[in-house]
Amino acid sequence: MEALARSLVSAVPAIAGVPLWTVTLLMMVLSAAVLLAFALTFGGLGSYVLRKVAGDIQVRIGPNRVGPYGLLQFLADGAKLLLKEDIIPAKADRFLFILAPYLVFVGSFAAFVVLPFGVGLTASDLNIGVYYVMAVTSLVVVGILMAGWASNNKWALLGGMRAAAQIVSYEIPVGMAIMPAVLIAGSLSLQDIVRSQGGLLGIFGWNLFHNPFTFFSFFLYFTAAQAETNQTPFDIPEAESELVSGYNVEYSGIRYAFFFLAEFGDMFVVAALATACFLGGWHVPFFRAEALPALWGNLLSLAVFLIKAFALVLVMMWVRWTLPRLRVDQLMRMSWKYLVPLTFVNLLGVSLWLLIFKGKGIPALIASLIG
Amino acid sequence: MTTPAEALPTQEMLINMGPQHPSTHGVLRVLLRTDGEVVVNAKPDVGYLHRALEKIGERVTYAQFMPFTDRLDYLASMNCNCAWAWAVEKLAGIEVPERAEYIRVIVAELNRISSHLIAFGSFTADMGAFTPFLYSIRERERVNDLFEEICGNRLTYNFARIGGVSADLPQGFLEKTKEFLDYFEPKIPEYNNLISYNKIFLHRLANVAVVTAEEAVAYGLTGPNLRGSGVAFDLRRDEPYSVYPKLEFNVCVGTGERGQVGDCFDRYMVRINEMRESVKILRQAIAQIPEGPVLAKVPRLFKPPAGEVYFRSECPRGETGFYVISDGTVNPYRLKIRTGSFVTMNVFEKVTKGLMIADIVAVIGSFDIILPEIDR
Amino acid sequence: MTGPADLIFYFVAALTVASAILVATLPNIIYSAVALLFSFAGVAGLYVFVSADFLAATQVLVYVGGILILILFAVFLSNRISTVKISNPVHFNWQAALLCLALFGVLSYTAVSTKFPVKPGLSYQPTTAEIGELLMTRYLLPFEVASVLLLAALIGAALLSRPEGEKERSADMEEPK
Amino acid sequence: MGLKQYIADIVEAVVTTAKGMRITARYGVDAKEEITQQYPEVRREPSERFRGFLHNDIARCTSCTMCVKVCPVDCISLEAVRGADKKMVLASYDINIGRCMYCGLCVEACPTKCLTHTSGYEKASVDRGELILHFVHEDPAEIKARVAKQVAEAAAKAAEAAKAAEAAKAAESPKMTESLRPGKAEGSIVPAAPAFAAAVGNPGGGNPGGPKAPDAAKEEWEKKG
Repeated sequence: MEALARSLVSAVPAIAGVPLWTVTLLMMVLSAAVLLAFALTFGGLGSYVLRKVAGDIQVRIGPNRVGPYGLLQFLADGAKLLLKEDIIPAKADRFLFILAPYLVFVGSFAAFVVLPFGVGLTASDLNIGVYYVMAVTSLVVVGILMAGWASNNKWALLGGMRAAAQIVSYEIPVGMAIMPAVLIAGSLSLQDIVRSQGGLLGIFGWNLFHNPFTFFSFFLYFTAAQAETNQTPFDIPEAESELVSGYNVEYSGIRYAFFFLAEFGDMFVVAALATACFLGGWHVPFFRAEALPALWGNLLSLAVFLIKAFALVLVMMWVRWTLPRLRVDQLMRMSWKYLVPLTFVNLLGVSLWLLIFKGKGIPALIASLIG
Repeated sequence: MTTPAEALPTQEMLINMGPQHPSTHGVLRVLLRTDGEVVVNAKPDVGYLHRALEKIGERVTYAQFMPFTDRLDYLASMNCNCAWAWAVEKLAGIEVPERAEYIRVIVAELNRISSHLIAFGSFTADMGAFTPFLYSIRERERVNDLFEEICGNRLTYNFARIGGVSADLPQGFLEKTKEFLDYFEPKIPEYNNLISYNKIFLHRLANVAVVTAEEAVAYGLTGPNLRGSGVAFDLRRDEPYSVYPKLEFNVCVGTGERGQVGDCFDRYMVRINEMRESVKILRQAIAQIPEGPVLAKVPRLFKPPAGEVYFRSECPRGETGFYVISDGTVNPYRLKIRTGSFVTMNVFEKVTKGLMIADIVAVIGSFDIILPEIDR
Repeated sequence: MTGPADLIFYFVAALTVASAILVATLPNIIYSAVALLFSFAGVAGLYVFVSADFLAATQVLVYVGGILILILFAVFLSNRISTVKISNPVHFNWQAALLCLALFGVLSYTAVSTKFPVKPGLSYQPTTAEIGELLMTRYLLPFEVASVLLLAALIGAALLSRPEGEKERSADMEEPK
Repeated sequence: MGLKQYIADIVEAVVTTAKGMRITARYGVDAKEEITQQYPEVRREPSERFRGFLHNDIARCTSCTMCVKVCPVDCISLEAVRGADKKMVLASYDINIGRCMYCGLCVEACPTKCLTHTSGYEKASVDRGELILHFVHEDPAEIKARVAKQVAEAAAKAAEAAKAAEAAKAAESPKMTESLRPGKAEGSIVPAAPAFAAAVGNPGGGNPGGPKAPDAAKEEWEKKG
């Protein structure tokens, strides 16, 4: 960010007199605002798409009253949530009750910072990108626990407990499943990981096709990450048919909207991480977006990245409207007995593969055989 | 030696599940004593929907009570209607035209399908899969269309009359029913593929809340809940009434397909299989139905002879029995209704010990209770 | 980049210290835990300032995502924990005060007397690779010992949390064959 | 749990999930499967036997009170007076559709088939009084007064005629001077009406809620139906 600010200052003579840090700060605020706008829009449109997908699958139509094809439904929902009475239960812990939604939202939103949206489109390309995402999403747990406890509602408390247990135990398989991509790229930076998947023709540079283990890694990651973000069929913290609505049962109005947005934000983060780590990120198949002029390259890669990520989000919705929910002990068992061992085996396999074949994937090996 | 767990006793948590809860299928209150997620004790508290139907029955005439049986089990009004009619006919010794009996069986079996569809759909919705619920509603709507054609209402049918049915079948009804059966039959394997044999679903149900055959009999369970425990008892076959003896069908029982006999999955599968059997019965009934009148001559001011009668019939939620005492006037002297769901609640506390909160939902769903029937 | 960076540093440091004080003094133990959250976050921020981004993320992941959750779990699951008298009774012990003072003296002395090596031009270099390499080579033994210790703790916890008299219940939850 | 079982479990989970997802995907993609009707714009035709709101064609009604007697929930209230020609004249005929359970017993009982189910089913209202359908739009008191007047006139006429006849017959039997009893015909036949009207919060049971509003509402639903 600072380097960018420096180049900007040197490029535009009009702002040469402004201190560098002011420009940096302004740019930080600006990129945060852009990301926030994206997250909010995604949350809104995501809810629309979710309902449309639900409608399609359930032989219904879905929202179609507000605006053309119901496209403005999310604005109506947003307005409704804003205008709704904000109810705080009389015996709730007011301070924590108010704090919790923000914490949850911050935890989910902070992950957007490192997502590689395009060739040069990253708010901050941290060199510990993947690790950072894992770290900040753990903030969500604290928020959820707080929400559950502060509501002074036993169902909410149960939901909070479930959420915490679930997120903590699924952090391990998520981390382990994403490791192969890190191993291949030799870096934790998401941009580096994406760049490592260039080369080779078309989609075969993707980590997904690097070797059999990474192929499975993708599915393991996708499963575990859905669980970590409380998506159906792992939505036991919300479980509307058991816990009514879990940790957010007492929330209303805009505070509820924060939970809601955080959920959709998480959805996108999961899809984006899977895209970046396994599906070639912003790489355009059969085309080198980096070679284009900066503006067009960025736009093209942004579009490709979003298409891939949205496709994954769609798959998540599809799963959501198909599967029943696991029970809490089965969920734990699935993590500890299935996902954790499998991801470890997978990691071992990838490591061995990289050791034996000197870091080359199957497509690269075939290519070297031919050429 | 005391283990740390004994030295530091944890306190159990009391949770109210209901009366307002999405998965209690109405206003059922279950008082849960839980140790974390594990339910130590689940005590059902019924009565929030009590409408004194039995007392109403003593106030109104025999014919007037018919609409109230709609409200007994609103998902299977036809069955309850017919059960009441059969009970009163047995009391008064009225001969019912055969065509009327066939019509009753047709609507009752159609209603059994639609009721089991709701049981299936709401159960899967309880399990977290919302989509099968809407599929089941889609099918049920077609049954409702048929019912609307035959009696004019979509939920509270009030179709049977003492001595027959209120109206003959409308033009083309049997063809439409056949059409529906052809449409519906392939949907059952689709449900099975969609969710019944889904691994998650199986894990949620298999071996959960096992009611053994002895327990089921001892607690007086009836209907699919009893058959789910492996007891092949079906009033349509074992205590035949109406034209059921002329129809061929199997009595579906729980087989312990994926766990022990009598678990939630068995009860669930019994309902799925019974829909198939109902289709079979319907096809036969449509083929056999004779021409003729549909209503016996019953005086408008109907006064059955003094006496008492108990009649029970196989409803989708178990045995629905009417115990009627007549003193020879236009009103019953005393009316007692036995319903399947109410009896099922007895065994609820026993089988839910040691389950988890999510299982309670599964148990309620697998018993397929309906609150108006419990509270009457 | 002196002015604003320093300002942010002082802000983060103040946040850390202030929340740490709150952790100790707040009457409600749950608020203490929340204050701890901010304290941890502040420490992570301080790590960022010394260019230890890996450590900062680890701080958040382990302390916020792990330790704090555990503390919250323990607090929430304990009976009547929010009653101040049970959770955070205020006792003044002169022994404790003495001990604290002594400790404070020692720490202050150490802080003042130690000559910290100050690198003039601190460059923000990624440290992750270096940490990884060191863990796998020079500090391999401590690393492995620590993991064995953790494994032992894990097994112990699993054993403890499984009382004997619950055979029936666990049989109930066995998977279907 | 052996390794074989372990792997079989995983495979089963994946396969069954894939099966389910194939089905949902098929419905998701196939737009023909959508069965939702856009209600206010698209309406399904109610069937011929549809039991909607009740309608009484009062021109044909004989005030026999069969419907009132047969109704299990007492939602029909009827007031009639005996007219001059010995036929019953309806003073008021109200059906509380907020109470009606659409069982259709009254329609079946109606001997002249003047009471029928319409196909109307839309009548949301913020006032419970509006849920009472009035089929006689005049003030019952007026009708009663008018009928009483007619009866009285008839009685007077009859009395005159009787007097004339008496005068003619006076020579033979002078003691028959008794007239008809006009007071008796005025009694209402249905005592239940005020009670239920009070229950729905419209004291008086008649028109104090404004005779216009229910009429307009009725016309509306009739138009819709």
